[in-house]
Amino acid sequence: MFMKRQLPIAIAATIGFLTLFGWFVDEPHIKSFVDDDATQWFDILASFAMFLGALNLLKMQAIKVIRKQKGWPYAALAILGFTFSFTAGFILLGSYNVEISQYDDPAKVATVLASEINLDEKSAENILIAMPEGDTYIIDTPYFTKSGADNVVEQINAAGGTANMRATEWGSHISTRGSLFNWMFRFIFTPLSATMFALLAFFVASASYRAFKIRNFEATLLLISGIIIMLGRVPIGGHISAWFILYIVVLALSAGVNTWFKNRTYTLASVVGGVLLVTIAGFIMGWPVDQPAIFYLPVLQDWIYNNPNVAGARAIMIGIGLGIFATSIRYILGIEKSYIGE
Amino acid sequence: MEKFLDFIVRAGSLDRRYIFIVIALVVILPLFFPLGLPIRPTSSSQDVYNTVEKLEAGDKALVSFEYGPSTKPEIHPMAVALLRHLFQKDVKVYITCLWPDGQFMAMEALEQVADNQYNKVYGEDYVLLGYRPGAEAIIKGLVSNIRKVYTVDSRGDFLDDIPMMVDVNQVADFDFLFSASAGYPGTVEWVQYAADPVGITMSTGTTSIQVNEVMPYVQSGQIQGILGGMPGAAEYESLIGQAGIGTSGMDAQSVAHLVIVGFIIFGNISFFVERRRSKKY
Amino acid sequence: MNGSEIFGAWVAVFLTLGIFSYLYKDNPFYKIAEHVFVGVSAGYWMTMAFWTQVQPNLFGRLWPIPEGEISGFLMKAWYGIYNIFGFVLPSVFPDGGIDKGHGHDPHFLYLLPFALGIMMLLSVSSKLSWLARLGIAYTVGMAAGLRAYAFLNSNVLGQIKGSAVSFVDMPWFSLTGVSVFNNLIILVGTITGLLYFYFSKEHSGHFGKVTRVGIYFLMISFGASFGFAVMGRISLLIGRFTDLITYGTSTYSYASIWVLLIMIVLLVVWTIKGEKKTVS
Amino acid sequence: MKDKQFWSVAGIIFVLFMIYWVAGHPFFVTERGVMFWSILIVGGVLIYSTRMAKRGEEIILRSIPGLKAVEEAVGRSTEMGKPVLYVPGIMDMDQVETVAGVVVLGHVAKMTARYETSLNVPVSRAIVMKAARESCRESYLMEGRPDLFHDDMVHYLTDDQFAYAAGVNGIMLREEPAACLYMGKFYAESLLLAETGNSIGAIQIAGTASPSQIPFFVTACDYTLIGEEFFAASAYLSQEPELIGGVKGQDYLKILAIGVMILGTIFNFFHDLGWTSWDFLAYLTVQ
Repeated sequence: MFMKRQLPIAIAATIGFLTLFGWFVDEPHIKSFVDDDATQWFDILASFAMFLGALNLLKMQAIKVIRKQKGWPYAALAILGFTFSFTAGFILLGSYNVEISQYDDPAKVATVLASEINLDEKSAENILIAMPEGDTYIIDTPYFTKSGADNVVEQINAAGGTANMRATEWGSHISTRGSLFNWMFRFIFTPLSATMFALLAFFVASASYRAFKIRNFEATLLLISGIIIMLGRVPIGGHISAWFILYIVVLALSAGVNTWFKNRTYTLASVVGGVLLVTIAGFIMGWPVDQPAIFYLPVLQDWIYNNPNVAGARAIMIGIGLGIFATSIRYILGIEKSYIGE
Repeated sequence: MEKFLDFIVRAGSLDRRYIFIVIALVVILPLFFPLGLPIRPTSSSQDVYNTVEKLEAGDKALVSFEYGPSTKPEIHPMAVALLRHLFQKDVKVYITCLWPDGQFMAMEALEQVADNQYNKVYGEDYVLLGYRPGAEAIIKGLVSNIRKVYTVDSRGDFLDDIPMMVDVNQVADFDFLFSASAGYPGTVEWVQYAADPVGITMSTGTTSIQVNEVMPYVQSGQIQGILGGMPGAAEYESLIGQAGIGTSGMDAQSVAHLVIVGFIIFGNISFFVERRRSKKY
Repeated sequence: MNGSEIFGAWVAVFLTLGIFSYLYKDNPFYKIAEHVFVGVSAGYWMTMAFWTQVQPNLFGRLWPIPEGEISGFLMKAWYGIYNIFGFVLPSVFPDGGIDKGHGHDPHFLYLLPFALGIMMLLSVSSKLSWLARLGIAYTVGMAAGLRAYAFLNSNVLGQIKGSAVSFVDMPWFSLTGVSVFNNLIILVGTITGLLYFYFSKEHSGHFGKVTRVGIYFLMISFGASFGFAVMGRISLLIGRFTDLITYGTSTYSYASIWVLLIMIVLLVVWTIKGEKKTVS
Repeated sequence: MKDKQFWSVAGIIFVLFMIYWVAGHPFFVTERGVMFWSILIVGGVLIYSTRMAKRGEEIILRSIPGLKAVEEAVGRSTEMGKPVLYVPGIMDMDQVETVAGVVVLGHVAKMTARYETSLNVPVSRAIVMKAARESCRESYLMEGRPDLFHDDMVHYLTDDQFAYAAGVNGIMLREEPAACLYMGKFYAESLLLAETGNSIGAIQIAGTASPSQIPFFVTACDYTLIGEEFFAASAYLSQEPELIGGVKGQDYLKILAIGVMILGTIFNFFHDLGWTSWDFLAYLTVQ
């Protein structure tokens, strides 16, 4: 019982106190634990847990396949996908390099090399000659199988050169161009994540279409600040004249007058008066695109971003800060412990 | 009139798939048929351009790649445009990467600009030093001694064997520093640990979301100009007079924003018509 | 351009269009892309975690390459265990020790996270599932301590400091740069916004009016972030389409065009078939 | 001053610390002194208000529509015979938001146990899976329905952000849950989830402390718990005096923060005019 209930709480409390007050202790061991080891331990723990997660995923999908539930062929695909990346990560390296370190007759070795790197023999020969003394030339694209690389090595050796095969080290294969894992990263993983990310462009459009409605004053503010930023940030925003915006503002104000007084004469007067006023001012000032600056989108978006937006964001940040602090204290003191099933 | 209003109301509850199609079209079509909307460089992009213009043939520029595939559309065009400008002026280019994927990005950009467009020679006109893990520590290392961080370049050649590395020992030996950055580690770290302490001229290019974070440094003159997101790249392309991905993207970007705003306005009109009607009945 | 690159381009195009086809509706292509994605990515991150965390940072600390000869019975036994592991999995445990820049002495403290990790794995059996609680407790304790400090520091103190604005030596009104008006906006906005989060009082009467103003500031802020997001997301979409256009060139045997055509045809067939079913 | 025990312990700690300070405070990082006192004061206020609530102080909380709606959403799912989908964010247990999400999940699980509605919790981290299971099991046990609980109601998909989003989208489209709850830490996938949930017509309630994602949830969901509201959720749902006391404590702290802000502005003003030489902002060092 102690191991199951009290021990976890005790661990959370101890580690919590240590990482909270360790910031104030000038002692190398505690310092290195707080700055470095604490999160490192978590990373290691999370990495172990990932195996657990993968097992769960495989189990769920396998059940679907075995019971032939709806959509089971797709579940099989998920298992296949996992098996593939597991193979690329742990079993099949797919990256064997050929290094040429010496040659007697460059022309002979170049014949072999030329066919391997899709160049004419002359250029291949030049590459070899340009190679500095005591240096090695590594063929650009690694070989997928060990025997493939060995085969080339043999050919080069037969042509009077000295070549050897070097397998990419396990561990560095995840970032080496040419390994199976890297192929998977480039042609499966990257396009899939980038495309899911790009779907957002569509969703952002449909969400704004649906949600940006002038329902009440709050929604109107959301809409106005959104549109100003959207237009003010792209080149086209700089081409929209401040006067055009001014006319829109006059119309919007008149709409406000209309709903407020519910009197047609007033509305008409505000529209006509406003338009006249703006037009006269425009002729006097000569219609400059970026004057008056208050109604010029690039300037306006900058002001919104740096002032009201900062105020709103700051209020949220302070709230979040207090919330996280209070919640953390509850976990450290063990007031809230349902995350381990208490 | 009644029929027209009817249409508007019905269009208001539009299936969102029509919106998707319109968005896809306004993004794709300008890529094939550029509209050539005029691009007006902002003062901060102009500053970057002027700074590079001041460099002379043979000057040394350090360019750092700090982005990956996910932010490539925003940063890559500006990196390419800047390299074009540098090579055009025969400036020697040294490239470091603080992000692991940055190296792949740099290789791609160099292949396109240095090898295929300007026929520059590796080791004499440009060198790719490659990626080293360590974030700020790497920047601090470069400031004190480059050879401490890099003994070999990305191709495995010893730094001492590379002709253009002669007499290049620390950040202070460069004439210009550019950071193409999508986050941490990036522009802010370069300012704090390199540009400020050493006093080297520095410019930067960042994602649009980061601009506001970096802007204070630009205003105070710690950074000479900033290119913000794809629009920044487009402005730079127009300055050097070589249209690229940024420029062709800008038409799509502008039109897409206009269309989205159009959708919002249309949605509101139909919303009003509908509300009016429901009040009447 | 070698074969694996061209094949890769075809795979990439198929998966890209498969995900995009979701915009039409849920369909077999999306299901294929989705399931492949889930499976591949689970394996991808597991591999990354193992080769970037467990192997270098745990095993690399427990069994670094020793300096000189191993002496002492305990150390010999310790590296004896390592050799047994190395016999089974030579790629993970290379001869002599793991050199990942963690010095030459084993960090025995790292046996603790090792033990927690093993317990996590053992908890797969339902009888031992409580063992996972220790790891969870460690994680939550660590998170609570570290985040409590960091958030109180930068989110609360830092922002309070930022809100204590200045009103001296600046113009009364200016849109660009600082001004008394702008600073007043920031101060009022922050205070009213914060009062919106006041829980132990109903938001009515005068207090309600104040919190109302707070909501206005929150809304402006939300609108601004939304506008920014639109911009970044559209750029990403442009990037995706330029990739597809590249893959549609002759170098990649027109992969985009072929896959797109075939997919559309199959989707039309699939839709018509589906409609017939619902009619009958 | 009603809680003698609290004040005596606080006094003892203060005196002990003063002795330590006068004795030369070895091993203490002096530059972080402001933070140290802040933690003590903020922590003290929270503990004090928690104790007061436990002793029976009455606290009225304003209503939060999003939290009232949670029970409605579960109820509606029951009527429609459809499952409830719960997403505890995409980050691991090292984020406080995720832990808060798992805690709220416990309360939601109690409701689904009571209403006998099926609950589906796809997660993106294995440690979260473990914790969420423990929490759900306990909830079903407390409601006396351990028969309805099975381990796989909480299941792992993948660690990857967008693959997880794709997987959850798939679940939404095929199982058509009547209620989708998103409570935790979210990034760009927030809108993918919320828009899909919207397209299947589910009631959606979100709660998050990721400032950049709140706007998307506000526009696409029916209810959103904004920032601090999300951390207050577990107090609201459990109605335990200890937790409600903590919320009250947070309110005291907000007043304190506003006070410091205004005072700081005033001091700053005097300093800028040269009336005082004491620079308040320099004193409020943040390290």
